[in-house]
Amino acid sequence: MYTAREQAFAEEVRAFVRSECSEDVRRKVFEAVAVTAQERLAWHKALHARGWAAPHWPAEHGGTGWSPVETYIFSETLAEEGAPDLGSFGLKMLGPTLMQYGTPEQKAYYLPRILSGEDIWCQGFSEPGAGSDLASLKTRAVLDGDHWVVNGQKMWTTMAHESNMMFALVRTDPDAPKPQMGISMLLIDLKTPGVDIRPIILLNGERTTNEVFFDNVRVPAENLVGEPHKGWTYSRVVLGNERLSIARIGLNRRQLARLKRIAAQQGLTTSPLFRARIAEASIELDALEAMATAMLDRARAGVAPGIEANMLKIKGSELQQRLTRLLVEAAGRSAAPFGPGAADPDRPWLARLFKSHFDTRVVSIYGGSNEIQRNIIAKSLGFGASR
Amino acid sequence: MYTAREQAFAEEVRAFVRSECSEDVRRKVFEAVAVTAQERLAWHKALHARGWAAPHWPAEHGGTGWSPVETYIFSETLAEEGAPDLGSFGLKMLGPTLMQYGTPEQKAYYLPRILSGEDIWCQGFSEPGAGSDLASLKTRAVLDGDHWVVNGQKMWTTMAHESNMMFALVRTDPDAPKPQMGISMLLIDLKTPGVDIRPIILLNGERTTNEVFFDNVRVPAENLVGEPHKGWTYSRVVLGNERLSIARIGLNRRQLARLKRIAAQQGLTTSPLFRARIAEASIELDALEAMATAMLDRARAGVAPGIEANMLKIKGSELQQRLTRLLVEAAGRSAAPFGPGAADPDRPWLARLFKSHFDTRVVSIYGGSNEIQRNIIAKSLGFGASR
Amino acid sequence: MSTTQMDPAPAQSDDADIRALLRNSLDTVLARHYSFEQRRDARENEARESQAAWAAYAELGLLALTLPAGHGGLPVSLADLAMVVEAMGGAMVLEPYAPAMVAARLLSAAGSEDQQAAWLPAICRGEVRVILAHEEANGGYAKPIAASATPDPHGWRLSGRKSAVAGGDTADLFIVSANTANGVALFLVPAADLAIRPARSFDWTGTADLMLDDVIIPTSARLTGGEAALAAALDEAAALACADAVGAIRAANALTRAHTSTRRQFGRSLDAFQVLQHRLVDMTIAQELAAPITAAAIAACAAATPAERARAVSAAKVKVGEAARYVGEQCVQLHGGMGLVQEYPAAHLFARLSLFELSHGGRDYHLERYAELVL
Amino acid sequence: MSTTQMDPAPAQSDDADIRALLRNSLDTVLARHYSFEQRRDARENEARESQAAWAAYAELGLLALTLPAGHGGLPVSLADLAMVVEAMGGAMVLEPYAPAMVAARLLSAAGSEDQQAAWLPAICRGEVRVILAHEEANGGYAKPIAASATPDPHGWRLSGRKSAVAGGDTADLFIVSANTANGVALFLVPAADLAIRPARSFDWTGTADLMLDDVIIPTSARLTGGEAALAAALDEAAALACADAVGAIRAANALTRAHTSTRRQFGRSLDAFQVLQHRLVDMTIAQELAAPITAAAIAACAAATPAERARAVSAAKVKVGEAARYVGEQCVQLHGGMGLVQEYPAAHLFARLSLFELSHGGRDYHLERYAELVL
Repeated sequence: MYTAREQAFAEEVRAFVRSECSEDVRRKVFEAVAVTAQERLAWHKALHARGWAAPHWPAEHGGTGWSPVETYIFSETLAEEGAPDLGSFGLKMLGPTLMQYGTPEQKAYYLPRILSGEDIWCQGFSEPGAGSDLASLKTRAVLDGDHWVVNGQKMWTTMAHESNMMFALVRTDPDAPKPQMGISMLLIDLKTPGVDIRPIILLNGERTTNEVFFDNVRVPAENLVGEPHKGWTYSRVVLGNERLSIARIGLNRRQLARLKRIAAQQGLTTSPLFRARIAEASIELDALEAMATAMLDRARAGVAPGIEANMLKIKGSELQQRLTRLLVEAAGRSAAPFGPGAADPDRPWLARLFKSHFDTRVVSIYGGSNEIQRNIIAKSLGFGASR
Repeated sequence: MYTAREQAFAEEVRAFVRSECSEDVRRKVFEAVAVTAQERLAWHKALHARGWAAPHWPAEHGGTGWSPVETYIFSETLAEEGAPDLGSFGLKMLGPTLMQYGTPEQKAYYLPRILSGEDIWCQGFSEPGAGSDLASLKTRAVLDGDHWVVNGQKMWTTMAHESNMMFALVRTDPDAPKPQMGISMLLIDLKTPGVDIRPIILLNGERTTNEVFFDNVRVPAENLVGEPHKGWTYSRVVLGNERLSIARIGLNRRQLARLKRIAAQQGLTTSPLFRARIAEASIELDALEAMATAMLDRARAGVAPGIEANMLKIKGSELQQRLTRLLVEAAGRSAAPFGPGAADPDRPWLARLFKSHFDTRVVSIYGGSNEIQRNIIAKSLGFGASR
Repeated sequence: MSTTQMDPAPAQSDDADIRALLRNSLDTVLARHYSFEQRRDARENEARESQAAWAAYAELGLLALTLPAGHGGLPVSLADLAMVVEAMGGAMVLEPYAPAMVAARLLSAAGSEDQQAAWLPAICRGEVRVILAHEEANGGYAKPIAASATPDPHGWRLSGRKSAVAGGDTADLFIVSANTANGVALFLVPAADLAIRPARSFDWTGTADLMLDDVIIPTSARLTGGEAALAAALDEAAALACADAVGAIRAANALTRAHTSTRRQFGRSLDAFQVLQHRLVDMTIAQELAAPITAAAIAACAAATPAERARAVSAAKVKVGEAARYVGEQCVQLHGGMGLVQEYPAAHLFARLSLFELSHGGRDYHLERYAELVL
Repeated sequence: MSTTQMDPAPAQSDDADIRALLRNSLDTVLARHYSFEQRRDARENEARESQAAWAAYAELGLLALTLPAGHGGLPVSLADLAMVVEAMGGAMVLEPYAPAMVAARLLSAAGSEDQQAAWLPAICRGEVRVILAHEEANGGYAKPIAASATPDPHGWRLSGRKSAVAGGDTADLFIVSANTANGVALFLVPAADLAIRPARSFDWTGTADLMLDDVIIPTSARLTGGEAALAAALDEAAALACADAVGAIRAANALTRAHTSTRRQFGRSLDAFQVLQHRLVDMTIAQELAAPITAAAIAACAAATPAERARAVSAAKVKVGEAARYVGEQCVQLHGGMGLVQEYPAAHLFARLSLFELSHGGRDYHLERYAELVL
């Protein structure tokens, strides 16, 4: 799927990861062990030093000026090689949005800080009553002098506890004719008084997400992105970024390799039924890769990804779930003991399999659930439009 | 699943089929070869002579007075043994409806003729624009003196060409406040002038269904079933009959046996993957049988089948489709040559496999498609009812 | 037609009155000890389970069900026991009730009169908890086992490992399977004599690995019954696990229905969307198929030939496994983020159903065993 | 990452202009000869196919595609040929275009210069139709074949049977695979020398069983190439069949969308129901996955090692097979009764897609071959 030049580039990236990202950290990623915030930051700084922290950004903002295809190769190679994910919120979601809609001051101040890892961002979109249906959000912001005063609650705020900044959707015009018309996007310093971040503990005992409460939080008026009441439009742009990598080919290749390794260790590569299951998953990945390649070909020709990105989101997330389910199936009941201290010293990876299985349940829920994705595709194809 | 007494009864039925239904005809059924109208009638008469033509009818109308469980055992044993199906329209659908809603004259005249096979009925419900949505039917009947004058078109009229009578839904009140309120049920002699039966040929070249056109067809007023404009209610009753046998356990057992036979002939019973597919289908059948048994237990206790019958319809039809697909898969490309004359003399059954595969596509469409079945279950369970 | 005769009813009970009585006491004890919050609290206090609950089970006679009356048991039918297990699955109890009952039944089926007299009364009273330790590493459910028992001047010498034994962390007594020169035999071994690595399973129930490092046990520790009794116990364990899963499936469906009927999106309740309605229908169908085939497996364990029993149990394990997977996954999916948090039952039901799928032999094992029996 | 290099492009063509030209002529000939009604009429006149259509293919040069220019061929890329095959799948052409092209390519790859000179020009002109006869009974796609070739004073003696050979009913010339003492060899045999049992397949295309009852053929009938050339041809045949299926899948989706957007139920168009919308989305996704993996298989046939080619082709066959099954079944389901009748294309598409699944090795064969290559 790559040209010779692209292949050479992939090798350059591969060599960089292998020399600059610690073997320890990469092993953690391969084995689905959580990487610490420090480890992630160290890798961020290594990339930044090389000028590769935000390859998809235009050169004027400190990006590389790479083509979409090179950016794709870069991110998939990183995933294959076990480099930790830097997180999407600052680099992939807010950054490009600010470039498009931010004030000159916002660009000058925030973009370099995103690039360097000085600011770590989280996204304040979801609320207790507004997940897939963002337009029904209730957190309010009222202008008081030169500050917006924010009250309300965000939920499912991934990584808020490791972030210092949040870009949030807030209701600034409660009387707008349509619910999505009265929403603005605010940049909120999480150290402001009145911000209360509370953990949401998942079944596996991990804190990756949070509730964030706002009690008369005062946000400088200049922290409003773009125009007031246009936050809904900006949020669509935010969520529309990162589309070329949406099928997570590199991540899935890594999980498939892990599955083969564990199946071999469990003596399952001679089981005809289990062999067939691995083959099915591997073929699904080949098919997704072929489809992603076709999307890349169109990107090379300047065609931005359309609903095929939504399709890849659906199938890529389903494959992630299939692969991690096969991982626990390969282990069988031996995967039961869980968490730190439970590990069989001979096979320490056993105690982490359920975590992978459990963690991937979320990939068909977040970023617009797979049901919502299908609604979007149906609408885009005009189903039900003829009356 | 049967008591000892029930088991003995099943054996009695089995012995009867083996002695009274010609070996030739039974072999046709086993091999999915079409049975002729004459052969079907001969078997009908044999059952009638034994008093078993309509076991589910009450004794006063010539039935057996059997319990629902005995009736179930009877019909499933017949299916297992390869007795041809007598058709449901007269015996299972119209008969019980007339008993409940027919005039004394209708009962006295029609029921014995259904029982003896003298009248063969078809059902005139569907129309070109009204399949699952029967309420939108357009065929009209206008009272003119002591006759209803019928105009319009029925479609998908199964076996109309081998029938002499039709029970039809017709619109008798075009001004009714709701579309389903202006419908009546009429008994129509298909030899009446103005009736035109035209074949619908399916892909496999068979004529099992028809279009029926009505051009000023005069039907005696006394042929209206029950009260005028209540046809909608009666049609629900008609379609609600035959619910205990809806999972087609006996038929599926027969197809499973056929699959095992063919898999063995094709050398596939040593293929681990194909063995697993057969096991999955067989387990599905065991599960359906266990569920049907639970329904029988409730029937023994006097509880009529509820939405579990709709569930069995869905899963039973899906299993029929799965089994016939496995049949063609077992044959592989050897199943390609099709129709009379195409048969490999060494393996004549090959040329009939696709017919089974194709024929079963309809079982998830007719009698309320599986989509409609799920709507019915959802409504019955109250989904979406809380506002 | 299955040849399994569920009728006439087993001699002991299957009696509607006993069942209703049992069901009532069970509901009372689960209501008292197994609210979702109590379960969490027990867990957070680093107790892996509620001691009070086990005592309450004993008091109600639940630990004596199906065991011989002469040794303190209550001879009800296996179907009655399955009903209790199903209810416990729905409440997601943490104690190893079903595993302990399987082991006690194995002791009553394969133990000598002396062995039964020595242990069963205390088991029924809840004073001794017995657990069967059979499965070994590499997911080897019923594969040839590696643990061995060799004659020793003092009796038998056991070596090998048992892996992820459900309830092994709190057992007082184990029945351990091991190879001898004359095939597989079963041995009673007090927990105190063994090296045990206790752990929590991902569904919060307890588990343990057992290290049999040349453990010496007396001759009298060997059970009379061997391979056949073990096979019956393994099938019973799988069938009762199906009952537990059916309880969890019902609970997951009820939870999901409640959520989708109250949670609103785009101005409508979630369960007003046709796609989700059909999903909920399919979840219900999965449940309605899982329950009767589990009942058939339980009936076969009570009354059928070993081959019929194996067929019925494998069919149930495969079919209930499908239902567990589908309902567990969709329960999480339809809850959205709420389906993943520790403070809400959905993720716990998903975890319990996931562990069910992995235990007592996976889908492939049972498909292959079933195929062997019908082809 | 797949290691398949689709780039740089194959030397001959892959040229957008040629492709557009081809596509245009193709659309013209299919529009002229392959309306659904014309297809039916051809069939009803007891001709299994349209003679006029084959002549038109020849006239347009379609029968010369990818063949050597020196023998009357048009050296375009395999991807160009696949594009033609896909269009023919969408129009459900009855003639064995892809099988004839596979056999002609095999002749050009494995035939001596004399053999090529003797046959290829007539093949390109549409005067001789050549077909590869390989598969035997019991669905034995690539199993060890039973047909044998033994030396005879006059050349070779062929015995055995070939089963359900696509296009075998109208072939003039066969390439027959048979075992010799030194492995599988390929032989050119005129149809006139063989006993042939022609038949119609259930999708209305032609097929035949060949009875090789001690057929004597001259030494010169043996092709130079053997097993490796045959393996390449079988993979090409499977990959081109995938292209045909992709065409039929596109047609089935278009037909179903048109139907569901016009047909009304309960006062709304069918495609306004959310459940059917999601079904249509999944049908579209199946198509969008099937097309690129087919392209990858075609590319691998053109340029990869035998192992890479086998992997890519098996992956495509499995994945396109899934799509064919799902789209074919749902096309019928969403049409209701209309999906089954002879007078409407839906059932024909279902039949064509069903036959695709059964041909060139079923799902299990390709899953096993793929597993062998990646595990």
